[in-house]
Amino acid sequence: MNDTDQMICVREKKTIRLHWFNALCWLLLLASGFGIISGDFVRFAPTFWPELMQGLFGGNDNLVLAHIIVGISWVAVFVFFILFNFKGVVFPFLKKVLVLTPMAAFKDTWSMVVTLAHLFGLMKNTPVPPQGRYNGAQRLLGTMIIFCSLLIIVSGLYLFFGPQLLSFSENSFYGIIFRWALVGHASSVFLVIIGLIAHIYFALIEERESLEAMKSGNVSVEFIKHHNALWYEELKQEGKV
Amino acid sequence: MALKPQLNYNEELETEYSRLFILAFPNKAVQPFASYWLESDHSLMGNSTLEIKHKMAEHGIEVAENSGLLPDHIVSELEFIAYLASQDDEKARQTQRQLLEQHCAHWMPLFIEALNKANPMPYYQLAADFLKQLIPSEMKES
Amino acid sequence: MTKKYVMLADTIRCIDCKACVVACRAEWETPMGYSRDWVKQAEFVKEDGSPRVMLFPGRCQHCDEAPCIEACPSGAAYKREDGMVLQDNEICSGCELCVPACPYDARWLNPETNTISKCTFCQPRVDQGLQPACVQTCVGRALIFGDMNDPSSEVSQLLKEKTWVKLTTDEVNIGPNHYYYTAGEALPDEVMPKLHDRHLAGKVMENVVNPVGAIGIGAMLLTFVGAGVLKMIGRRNEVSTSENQEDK
Amino acid sequence: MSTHDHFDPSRRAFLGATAGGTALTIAGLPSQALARINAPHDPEKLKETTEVFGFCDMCYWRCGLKIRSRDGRAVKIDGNPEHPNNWGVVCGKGNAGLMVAYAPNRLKHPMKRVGERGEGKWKPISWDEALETTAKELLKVKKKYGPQALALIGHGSWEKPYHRLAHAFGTPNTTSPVFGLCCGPRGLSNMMIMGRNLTGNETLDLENCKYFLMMGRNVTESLHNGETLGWVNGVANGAKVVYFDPRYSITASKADEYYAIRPLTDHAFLLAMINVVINEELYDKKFIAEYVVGFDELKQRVQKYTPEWAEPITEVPAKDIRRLAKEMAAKAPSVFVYSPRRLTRTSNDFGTGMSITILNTLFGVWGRKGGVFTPQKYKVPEIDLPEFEHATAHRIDSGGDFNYEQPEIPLAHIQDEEGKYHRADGAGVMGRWPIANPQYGLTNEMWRAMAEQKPYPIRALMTAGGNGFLNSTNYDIIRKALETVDFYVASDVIPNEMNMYADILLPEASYLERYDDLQVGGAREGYVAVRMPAMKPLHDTRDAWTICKQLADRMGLSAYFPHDSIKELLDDRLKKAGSSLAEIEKVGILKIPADPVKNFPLDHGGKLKIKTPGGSTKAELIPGMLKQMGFDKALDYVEQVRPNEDEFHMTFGRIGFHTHARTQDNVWTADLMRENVLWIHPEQAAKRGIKEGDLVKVSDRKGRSGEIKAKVTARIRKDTIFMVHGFGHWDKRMTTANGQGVADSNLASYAVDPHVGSMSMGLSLVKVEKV
Repeated sequence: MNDTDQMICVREKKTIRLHWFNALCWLLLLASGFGIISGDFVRFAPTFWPELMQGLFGGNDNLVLAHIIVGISWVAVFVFFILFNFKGVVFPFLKKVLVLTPMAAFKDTWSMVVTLAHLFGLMKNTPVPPQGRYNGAQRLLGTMIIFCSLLIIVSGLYLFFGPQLLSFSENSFYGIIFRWALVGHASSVFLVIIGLIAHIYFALIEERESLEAMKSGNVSVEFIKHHNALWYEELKQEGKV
Repeated sequence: MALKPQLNYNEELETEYSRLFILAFPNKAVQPFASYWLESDHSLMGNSTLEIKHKMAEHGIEVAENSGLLPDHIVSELEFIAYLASQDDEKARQTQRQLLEQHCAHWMPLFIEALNKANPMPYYQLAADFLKQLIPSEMKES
Repeated sequence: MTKKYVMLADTIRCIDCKACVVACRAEWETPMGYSRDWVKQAEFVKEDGSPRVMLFPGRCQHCDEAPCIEACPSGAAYKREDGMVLQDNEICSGCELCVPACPYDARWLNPETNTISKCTFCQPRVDQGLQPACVQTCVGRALIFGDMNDPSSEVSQLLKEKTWVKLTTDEVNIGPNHYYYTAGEALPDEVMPKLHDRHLAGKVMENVVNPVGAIGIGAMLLTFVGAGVLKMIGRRNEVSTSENQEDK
Repeated sequence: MSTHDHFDPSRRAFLGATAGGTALTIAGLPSQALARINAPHDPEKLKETTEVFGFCDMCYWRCGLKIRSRDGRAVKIDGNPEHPNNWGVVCGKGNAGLMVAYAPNRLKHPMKRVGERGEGKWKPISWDEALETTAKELLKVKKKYGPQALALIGHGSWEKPYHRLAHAFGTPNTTSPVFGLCCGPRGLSNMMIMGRNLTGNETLDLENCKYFLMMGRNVTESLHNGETLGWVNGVANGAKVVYFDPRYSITASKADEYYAIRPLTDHAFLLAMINVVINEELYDKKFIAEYVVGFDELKQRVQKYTPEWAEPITEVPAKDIRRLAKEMAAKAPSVFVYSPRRLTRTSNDFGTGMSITILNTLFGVWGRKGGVFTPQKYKVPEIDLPEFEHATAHRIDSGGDFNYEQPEIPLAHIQDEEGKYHRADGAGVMGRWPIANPQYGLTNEMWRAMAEQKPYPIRALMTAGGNGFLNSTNYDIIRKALETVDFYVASDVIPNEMNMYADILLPEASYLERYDDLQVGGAREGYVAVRMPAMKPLHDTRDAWTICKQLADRMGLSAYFPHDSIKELLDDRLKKAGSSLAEIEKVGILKIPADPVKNFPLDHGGKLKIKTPGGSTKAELIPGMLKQMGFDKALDYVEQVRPNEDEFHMTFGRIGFHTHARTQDNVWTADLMRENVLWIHPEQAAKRGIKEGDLVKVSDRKGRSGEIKAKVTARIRKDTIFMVHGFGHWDKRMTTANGQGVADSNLASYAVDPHVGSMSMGLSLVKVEKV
């Protein structure tokens, strides 16, 4: 068939730029963030890292400042993007990616399990159910990242601005929130990292084409047909392919 | 019927002044110093006093040495605010705003409350009410 | 040679006059209700029924393995090369994770700065060549401060001359640098360190979030490294199969 | 590392159990090793300060100070390492001196009373009006009743100009509580026997002493820095400490031997000691032969006071008394019987004091290393003044302080031939209290004279510091006195119960805000020290000298205050001593170095110079002057009161971080101890159902009482209760101290020592019940 070689544009340039901006921010935030946490009881990174980062920035106060500047820029860019592209990009994206009902979650988890199993040559006889624009794993990951990011933003803002704007000595609750914000901040970051590992693996190893798609915005129709059968149907109905 | 001889009004006022602000007898002191309300040990001439002193110095004024007043005495502070209000430059306005929002607002309400509790004579009651009005209204204006 | 600052407290010379406490308050303008140092009076009845009083001037013990430093997320609590456990006010956010970690209760949240306050061995004074305020004012000269690594220092001499003890137990022995002399008398329970504790959030961070995060990340890496390896093997097989086919 | 395992076992166990394999660490997981982040930090910097010299005013020891200021504000009080009163150390209350200056409650403006006296209604007035009124009122009294109708009561280092003003005014009635309420009997004992006085800054060679026999000298809590440090050094140098006190004080905790002696019976114990020392020939024979008279007579007199006699009285075992005497003799002359600072306790304090002096003399401790040293004096002449009008008022103030020398015993009548009056309190007056020191007078008797207007009218009162109520014990007398006088002017830094009664209140600058007259002292070194202001006065206050000078000017007495300013006065005095104000301001203190030959003449082949008030050049074990007056009976033991089954001896004393009744309203010292508590033995507490912290009622036989919290402790005898002195303020202006604890002075006895006229505060017996 002729249309197997057809490339279609699935992403606008601004979305692609946002993705890579996001990736860069994450890289910077993870690098600085793991450099900030110092005490052995709470630290995750090996000692050389905070030492390197804090040394590089001339003290943790500067590193924290850098972290929050990147963090706020990250949030700000997203906020602007959402404001200006809500209808065009964000809302459709959210609609496709958010997993909000238990049934959807079950279905997505099932397809993710099957996909993962196939990686190891298991469950070969069980086909992956047909997927939409985003497959089950992507949808789960996306949903998780969205919620974790919200938690990271809120807790991060509190961790930085809480001590500056509130008098912790006046109300012990402020400190309690701070300590749990720290827990929330760290655990959501870990969750995201865990997801990111899979995300990066699939992009780099399993599905190089999707990486290309994140560079150019174009995907071959064949790829869609193979991986995202439901989406293919959709596109067909819309007459895009 | 003879009129009851009245105490000299000034003397009465002075006595009341000293009862309220100097001796605070037999009530608890209505200390007219910012430092008293802002320092944890209620000491006078605390860091808050120095802040006011420095603020005044920035505007080229200081409390007259023979006045017996500290820079953060309510009278000194109100005079300072009045002085700032009379100046027509941005810096004075800014200082005034800062003073009211970050300083006066932290202690004058406590002072007024204590003054009200001490059952002052009408004159000082009036002053307390006026002060109460002044603080928020000044803040709104600036 | 690096310095190692230590504090000696000769309890025989201490008279509980609180000079150290007030001097510290004046020097560092500590708010009322808080103090960086203290004198504990241990009052008890001996076996023969006679009363006994022992006096223990105290402050941060500037431990070698200070749990406060380990509990501090931002690195505001740190130990200087010369042994002083210090608090960087620029960094400290006042989260109090370090407060219950200290077995000697030496840390508290300063309501004026909203950062953690503690004894610094008067680091700013010592850096200028002065004695700590408490040592300078000590009426019985019960407090002696100095560099243990300098063999000619008063503390080195005294450490050699007498038998000094530290406030440690089997459970809590974290290398305090505060020595006490009691002329051989046993240390009363009142002055011994508590088994340190941490805020629940700190415990969750240490014992749940970090390990689970580590396991999760590790497991993911393992999974996908494994998957990658499998895929490579699969490719190689494919390649060799096709080669075989070509050969044929 | 092993220690780390100890203190956090959970950490490893958890990881070990959950990790399940070492593979996980490949992700760069935190290693087990405690590795600390080595990151850059900006250490705190010490803020810049300027320094001036001064001497302390928080108690009457007056340590040398260096006061740091920043931004026109004193921020830290340090000790002056050169000052022999403290060698650079400063106690808790000394450090808290800042809060005297910054106290919100201090007196800030001159005030005039407008309500009833003592009612507390005032109006602020100008200094001019305050001084004008004071001068006018004093002159009115002088005109109507004569100059002797003014009484001056001082207490504090600023009192000197007031005494001068009073003397210039022409009254002999100036008094300080230090004699009649505190050290009188002990100073007098040494004076009568040795012609020397050991109060003031004690001339004891504490560092080198080998044996302290301490008769309730609670040197760690009634502390004076230099003295306490000297004693601690002595103890650290290996001196033996034997401590007697009904209460196990902190000093007791430092002692090798502690005896909970029965209250009021020190004299009996000391007499038994003398008995043993004499009978077993433990005394310094050479010293006795060369420097002492009256030995044989004393020997006769003490024969009846055997240790076996003393045992049931004192509850100190006779065998211990013998042993202690022998031990002490073995270490003599580097020993001494350490007298309590305040010796106004029993009905025969004078006898107690003399026993102490006698024992010290028998051990030959005078002028010996480890004993009592001979001080040196820096000669700073007084300014030239006209003669004081009144004969007995001639005060020998050769130093910046008072001199304790005994002037000649004056005449027997109230009015002498020249028509001038003797002291109204009877100090130094034949037929009344002839041996009481008229330099200081008997403050307790002065109050009585004012209250009763006897022997002649006292119509005006001036007080400089002090607190008649809390330092004395008969509130009725004091209240009556304050209500009786025509005019009362008070000057002080802080408000208190006494100055509440004033007609004119003169607020003084605190000691951190002013110059004062020089401190001239005698220690091993002779010295003169200066007090400089560390900041400008915060309030509308003036220093004592300026107040007195301005009053003198208004009363035509300018000749007694010839300088224009206190600085001129200081410069004048220092120039006479070969220095200048500018010079002393640089160093704070000028000293004559310690000289062992002068301090310890008997160790260096020198001689001891003795001149007793009785004119003897040898120590009089039984002073001739006392015999003439029949006062030598004070040497004999007088039976003391004993409590009934349900009663206690009422005792009180000091704590290291409060001074008398002056520091309870100081925010920093109050933070260390806000209220006093009643010490009671656990057995007695159990009998009354009293638990730690319970509110109890203490009441004496006169019906005076107070409510106070209980401290149940084995640190006190079963027949005794104790409370810290100076609490229980009721002046509402003292917002911190008001209503905290109980005033011990309102429970202490107001009996009077029959020989000296000083108070016998310890005779009070009280009952305790749970409220």
